[in-house]
Amino acid sequence: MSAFSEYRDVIKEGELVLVWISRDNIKPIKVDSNETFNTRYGSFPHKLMIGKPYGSQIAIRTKGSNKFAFIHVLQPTPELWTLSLPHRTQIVYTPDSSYIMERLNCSPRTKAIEAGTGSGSFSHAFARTVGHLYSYEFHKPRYEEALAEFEEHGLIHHDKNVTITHRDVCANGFSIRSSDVTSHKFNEGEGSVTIGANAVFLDLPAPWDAIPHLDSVISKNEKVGLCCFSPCIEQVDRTIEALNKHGWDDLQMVEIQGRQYESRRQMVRTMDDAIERLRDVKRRKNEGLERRKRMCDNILNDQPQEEINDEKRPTTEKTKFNPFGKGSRIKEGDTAYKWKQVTKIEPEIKSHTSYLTFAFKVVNKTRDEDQVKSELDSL
Amino acid sequence: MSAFSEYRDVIKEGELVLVWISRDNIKPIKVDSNETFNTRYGSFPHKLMIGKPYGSQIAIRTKGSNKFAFIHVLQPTPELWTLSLPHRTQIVYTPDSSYIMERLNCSPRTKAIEAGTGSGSFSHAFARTVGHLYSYEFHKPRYEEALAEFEEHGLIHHDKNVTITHRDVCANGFSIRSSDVTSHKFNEGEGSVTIGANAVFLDLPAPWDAIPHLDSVISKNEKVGLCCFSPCIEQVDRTIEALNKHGWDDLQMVEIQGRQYESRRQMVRTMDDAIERLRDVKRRKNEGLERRKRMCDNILNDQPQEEINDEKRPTTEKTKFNPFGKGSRIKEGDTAYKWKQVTKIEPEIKSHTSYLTFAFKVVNKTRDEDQVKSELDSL
Amino acid sequence: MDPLTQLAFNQHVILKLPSGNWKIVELKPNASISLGKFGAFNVDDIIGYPLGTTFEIYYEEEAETDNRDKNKIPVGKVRVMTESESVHNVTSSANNMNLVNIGNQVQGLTMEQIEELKKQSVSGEQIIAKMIEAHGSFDKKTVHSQQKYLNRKKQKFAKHFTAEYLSGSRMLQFLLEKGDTQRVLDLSQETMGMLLNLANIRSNGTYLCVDETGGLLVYFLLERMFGGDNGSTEKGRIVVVHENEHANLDLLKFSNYSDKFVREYVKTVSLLDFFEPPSLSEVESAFTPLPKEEAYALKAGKKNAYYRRLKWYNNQLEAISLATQVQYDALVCASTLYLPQLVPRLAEHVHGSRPVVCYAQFKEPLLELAHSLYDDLRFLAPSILETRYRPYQTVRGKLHPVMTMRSGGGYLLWSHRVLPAEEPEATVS
Amino acid sequence: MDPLTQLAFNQHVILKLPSGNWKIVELKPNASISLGKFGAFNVDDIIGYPLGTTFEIYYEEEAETDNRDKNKIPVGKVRVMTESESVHNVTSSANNMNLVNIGNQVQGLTMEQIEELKKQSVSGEQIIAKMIEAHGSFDKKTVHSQQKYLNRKKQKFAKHFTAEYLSGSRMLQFLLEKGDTQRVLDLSQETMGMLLNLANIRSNGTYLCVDETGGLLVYFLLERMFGGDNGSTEKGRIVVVHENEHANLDLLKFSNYSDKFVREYVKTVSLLDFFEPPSLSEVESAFTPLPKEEAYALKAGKKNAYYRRLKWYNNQLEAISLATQVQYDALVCASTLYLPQLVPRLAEHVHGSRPVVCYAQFKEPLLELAHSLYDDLRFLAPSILETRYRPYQTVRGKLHPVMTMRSGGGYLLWSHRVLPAEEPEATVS
Repeated sequence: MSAFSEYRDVIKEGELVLVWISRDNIKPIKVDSNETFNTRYGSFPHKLMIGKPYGSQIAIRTKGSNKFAFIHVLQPTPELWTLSLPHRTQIVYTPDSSYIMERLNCSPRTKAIEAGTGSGSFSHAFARTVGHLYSYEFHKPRYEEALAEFEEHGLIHHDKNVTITHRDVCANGFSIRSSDVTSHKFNEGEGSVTIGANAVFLDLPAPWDAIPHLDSVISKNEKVGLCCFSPCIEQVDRTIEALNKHGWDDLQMVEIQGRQYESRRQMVRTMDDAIERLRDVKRRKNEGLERRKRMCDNILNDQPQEEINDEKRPTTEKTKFNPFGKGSRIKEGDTAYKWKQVTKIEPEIKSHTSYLTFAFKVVNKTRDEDQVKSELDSL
Repeated sequence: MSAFSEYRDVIKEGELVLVWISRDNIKPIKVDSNETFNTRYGSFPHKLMIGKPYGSQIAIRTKGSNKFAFIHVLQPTPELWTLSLPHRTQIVYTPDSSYIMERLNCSPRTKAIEAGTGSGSFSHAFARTVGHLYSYEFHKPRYEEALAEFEEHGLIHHDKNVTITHRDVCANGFSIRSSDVTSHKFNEGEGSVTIGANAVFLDLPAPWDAIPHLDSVISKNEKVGLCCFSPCIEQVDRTIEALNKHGWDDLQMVEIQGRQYESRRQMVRTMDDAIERLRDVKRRKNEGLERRKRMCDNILNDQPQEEINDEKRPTTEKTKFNPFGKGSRIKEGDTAYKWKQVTKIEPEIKSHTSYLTFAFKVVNKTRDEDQVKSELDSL
Repeated sequence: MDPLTQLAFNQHVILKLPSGNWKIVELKPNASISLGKFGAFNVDDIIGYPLGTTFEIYYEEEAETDNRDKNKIPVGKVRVMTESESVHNVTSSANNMNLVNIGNQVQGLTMEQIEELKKQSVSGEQIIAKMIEAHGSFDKKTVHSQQKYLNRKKQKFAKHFTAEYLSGSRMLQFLLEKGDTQRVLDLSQETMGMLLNLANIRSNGTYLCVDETGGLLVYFLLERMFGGDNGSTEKGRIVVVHENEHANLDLLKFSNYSDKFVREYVKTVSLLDFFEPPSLSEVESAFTPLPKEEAYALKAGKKNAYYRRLKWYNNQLEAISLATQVQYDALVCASTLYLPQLVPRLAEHVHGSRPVVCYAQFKEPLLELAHSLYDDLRFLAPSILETRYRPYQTVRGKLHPVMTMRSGGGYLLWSHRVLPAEEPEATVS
Repeated sequence: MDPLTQLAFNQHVILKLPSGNWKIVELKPNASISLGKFGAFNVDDIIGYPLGTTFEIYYEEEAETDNRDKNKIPVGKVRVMTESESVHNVTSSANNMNLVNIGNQVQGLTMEQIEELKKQSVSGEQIIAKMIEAHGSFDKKTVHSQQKYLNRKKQKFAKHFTAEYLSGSRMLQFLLEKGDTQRVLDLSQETMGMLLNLANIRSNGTYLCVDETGGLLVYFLLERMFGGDNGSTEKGRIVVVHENEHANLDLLKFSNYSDKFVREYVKTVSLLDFFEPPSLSEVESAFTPLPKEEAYALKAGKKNAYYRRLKWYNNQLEAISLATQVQYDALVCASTLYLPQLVPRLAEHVHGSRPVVCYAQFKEPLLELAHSLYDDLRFLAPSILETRYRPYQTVRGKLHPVMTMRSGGGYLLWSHRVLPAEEPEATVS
């Protein structure tokens, strides 16, 4: 069983673990007692991890500055793996992938097709749940990378529920033959793979070219679900056209919007305090004001100028009542103040990922009349 | 000055007021001391309103049941007017109209074109802010309705900043001539209206047919803003095509999503209380259980059956500790319980209104060199 | 018949009606099912077809006229509908400028004519097509109002239904449509899907669960873990902790899992028994099982009493085990109890590195929870998540998001259980 | 020159740069303005053109080579750009299957060649066109990556700018782009627009305002009320209540309203003076104005002092009037003070039937406010509103919402001030 399919208790040599440094910084490593995991906060020998339960915090004192530093060591899951990927690649994120899986009713009974593999992020989520995943990637270097990763992660040889094939499915369809570049190991005499998919996910720039090829690889005797993942609306339009033409039903296009909130605190600043502060300022200015008034009155009352010059420009003493802090930056949650809990949406949102076009198909809308008859007779 | 343009203090005979019965039930009436405003909660003679300041609550005792009933009497605003409209018509709602007005930088300096008038809801918001509004409606009955309404509301004769014209702008453009069916009163010798709009709003099924007609009615020497309001994405596509073709720049399409939240309370139910309740239930069942156990033990210890039958089926006394109420519906906020403030989005949301396509145009990108020279010389 | 792909006897399936509504039915042999104004059909006629098939109900002329009982919906025959016919090639006006009055007179067909057509055993689709033909100003309507008109008519005359697999999502949709929003805590399909993925639900995990949705959450878990397969031999288990005497998992009665399967895979334990389980010695002092042969040898009355006590004894042992010996593979929680108290205590039983996912209808209780977990070193990076779906009118040339829709769907808090380390002592370097 | 439609001397305008960034400048006669890597130009060259005109900066060859001071951006000439040229007719690959490596070698043009082109006084657009021509695999890129590539190059080589009117929205956008999100309480254009409409802002109202955005809210109000017109004779006024000694309206220094105009139309008063104004007798006992002739007759030093006191006296009278005699036509509030205390007390000064609109960055303080207003009969139906804009990539054939964007925009509470009635006594009917 792989790191992705087995619940593991204690970290062992050679295992794939995810090191959580921060929300935006999660790194996969292979545990090796001779290695050290370096961060800018400090160095963590893998030895400290071995034998600890998954989820353990690993703490060190940094060399030199002797500061406390820590990481958490987690067992990989598809969702954590997705978070650990560099954001430059086109990734199917969890709000989309989880919706698609639910909408296609994924379970151990599912045989899924995915094209293309891309970053492999969705492949991991599929692989966790479905009976078998057939993933296709047309870009050779990406195929090789994904193949290596899936092997490394145990999806192909250990769990044996992922097959990845190098293929331009738009041009050449989905059938897998022994002459193909694929992870499938053919048995003697096995000419091609029986796929019979009941869930299909197409993340392709031109899904309409792939749709006609599906009929030969989908399950004939049950309802098959399909989802096309397209960033532009014009792609959706052409996809709908193709789906209508090739007998797919129940078309629906949806968008998924995922949002994440930060839990924050805002200082409670009462108006009474604000007014009290103004009152305090006024009190402290009063002397100055009184002097200024006297100055004016003196002039108006023809007092000699000399006397006036004696009085210096009034200096205003700043207030000492600072109910909201003294302008300096106060740490959020400082217990000297009162706080209100607030949510703040993440500063940059994923305002669009792609449009999801769903469609369904039952190829053989027939029944075996003899079987029905015999079943009725046996009642 | 009209009910929409003047800040009024006290309600007078003959004035247009909005009666607020509930959030979803706001009715316009013309105050008439001989009339009564009837709701299913009670009847309110207009006389009770006259002389009261706007915003007053008008309270009565209902005849018969002698119950306390009330309404609020408000001065109309474009936003309240929009809320009072029956929802069946296609209305430009405040999240859209306010964004469009801000994006087109509306102010008393604005001369705006609106086609079509539709329910007239946006016209009121425009009229409040802009120097002049030219509104066009192609559907004759709707034109007549809107004209009557604008006259009734004082937009045409009192405030004199709205002109409404019956016109299919797609076919016949925006120019207003003395032969037209329009609210504009032509002076002697005035053949057509000088429009010079610097803000344009097109709420038309085929704005691309109207766009070519705009050049002759928009201001030539300043930047002019345009917004097309279209429900379908295909309309946006054709609109962009037309805007590109007719020299409009800075194209941007946006959607506006407006949401409204209800302020609610959720009961705070601690686990300690839930466990205590279970403990109480268990205690009360205990006697029954003890009996049942004894029953079994008796059998196992070969006690005579008769004795067993003597013991009745144990009756379980229900718990008397009900920290969260006794199943009966508790009024939200009941002070006998603790509550947490929560927000709840309105049950049905306007998930889409229309796409807003903005574009801008400066017709004459030139300057008067002589004027510049003389201005420079005068420095 | 394979009940997971075909319409099989004694299964619950869900029917989609022309109105867009859903109805859950059980396919009893030799019985008929009435869909009210959409007609009635015999179960035997649809058995054996693939789940997802659409059937049209039609009536022979005699059958229609021979309705002695006016109130009883006559049972029609069914035929498989191949492709949903729709009216594509109708001219439409870009606007409705010329359509001043839309009244009954433009409908073209009188009610009598429609009845006549019905009697000629014409399908709903055909009646509608005829109505369009006869509709004086149909082409003067905008596409939008044409569509609305057609939909209205379809709902009135069409007699067809689609028999679908009863997935968790369809159960949810069914409940929402019949107004049970509060019962399922305003959950949405997209939030449920996200919960299942964030909690890393697999067929081999043991999950601690609080379910205030009447069993819907448990049904989603079962479906994801076992795909409706009563014969599954996967080793996953769901342990439901409940605040009342008995867990409320009523919705499972619609599921096609056998009682035996549910008993085996879904364990329930009250909050009290979970946090204050009986001690092993208490239980063992109250009862001692006999060797099997001795138990067999007991006399009838005695034997019954013995097995009743044995069941109690085994239940107690199981409760002790669930409460003290299991390290759970996830905590999934949909509860209205005060979360800052509930969640940390339940999560004490969750294995390190495993997810904690809490659903709440409102964001504010999760905010409170997030702040309290944030101060607790046993929880890693609690985040509040929201996911919303936005469906489109998926008609070429008229693509746009639907104009109005149900709001809601709630919020999720996602965190991972972690094991804090002692702060290492400062070393002298 | 009409400063409201044309580029006029001594006005603040805002420049849009090829990077998409904004820059606020003042158009001083005979001065030059530097846009850094995008070049520099003389103000006199753009004066008189309509606001909204796009100019390209170009350099004669000699000018370019004659740069003695390497650090100073040489001042170029400007020409009006007619239409933004863009690369439409380039073949694009539907995908990037065949594009294995994108490195510098495919760029085709060396840096030397590019410099050469620059010296030939070739425009940025032309350089980019040449680069595309020379780019070995440009047509193998997808449309999306072509666009990204072009945008990157444009930002690097294009030298043009658009001089726009400095509206409230552009000021806001400028502040957000330079990272002043917190300063403006995370406001968005759509929320501000909604606030102005919900508060029913007109040119003839007297508005009570709390502005913690450094004057941005006041600027929006001024723009909506007077459209930037210093010569306006409208009778509207804005009264700003502030929590510090002096109101912070710093951003108004970028506005083109004269000091006189702002003094006349924007009044400021501290919370203390608003809620505890000096009494009229206090003020009058402290100072009595002289008849005009007597004041004129005062000697120089005395006269100054007299007018200083007179100013104080008038200020005090005005403060008294603002605090006691005005019934405001709206309360618009963007404050981080505790709202359940602030708002009801300020709203006491709002006329019946007039709106109360509060902006807050977070929803939770408005929830608290809504609950407290809900229990107060002086407020009608407080509702919490949210409005969000969602911009699209507006390119035909590639329409989709932008992929990432700034979040935020805050929330509004909207209510109306009402006047509760006494409960009428039960009558005997």
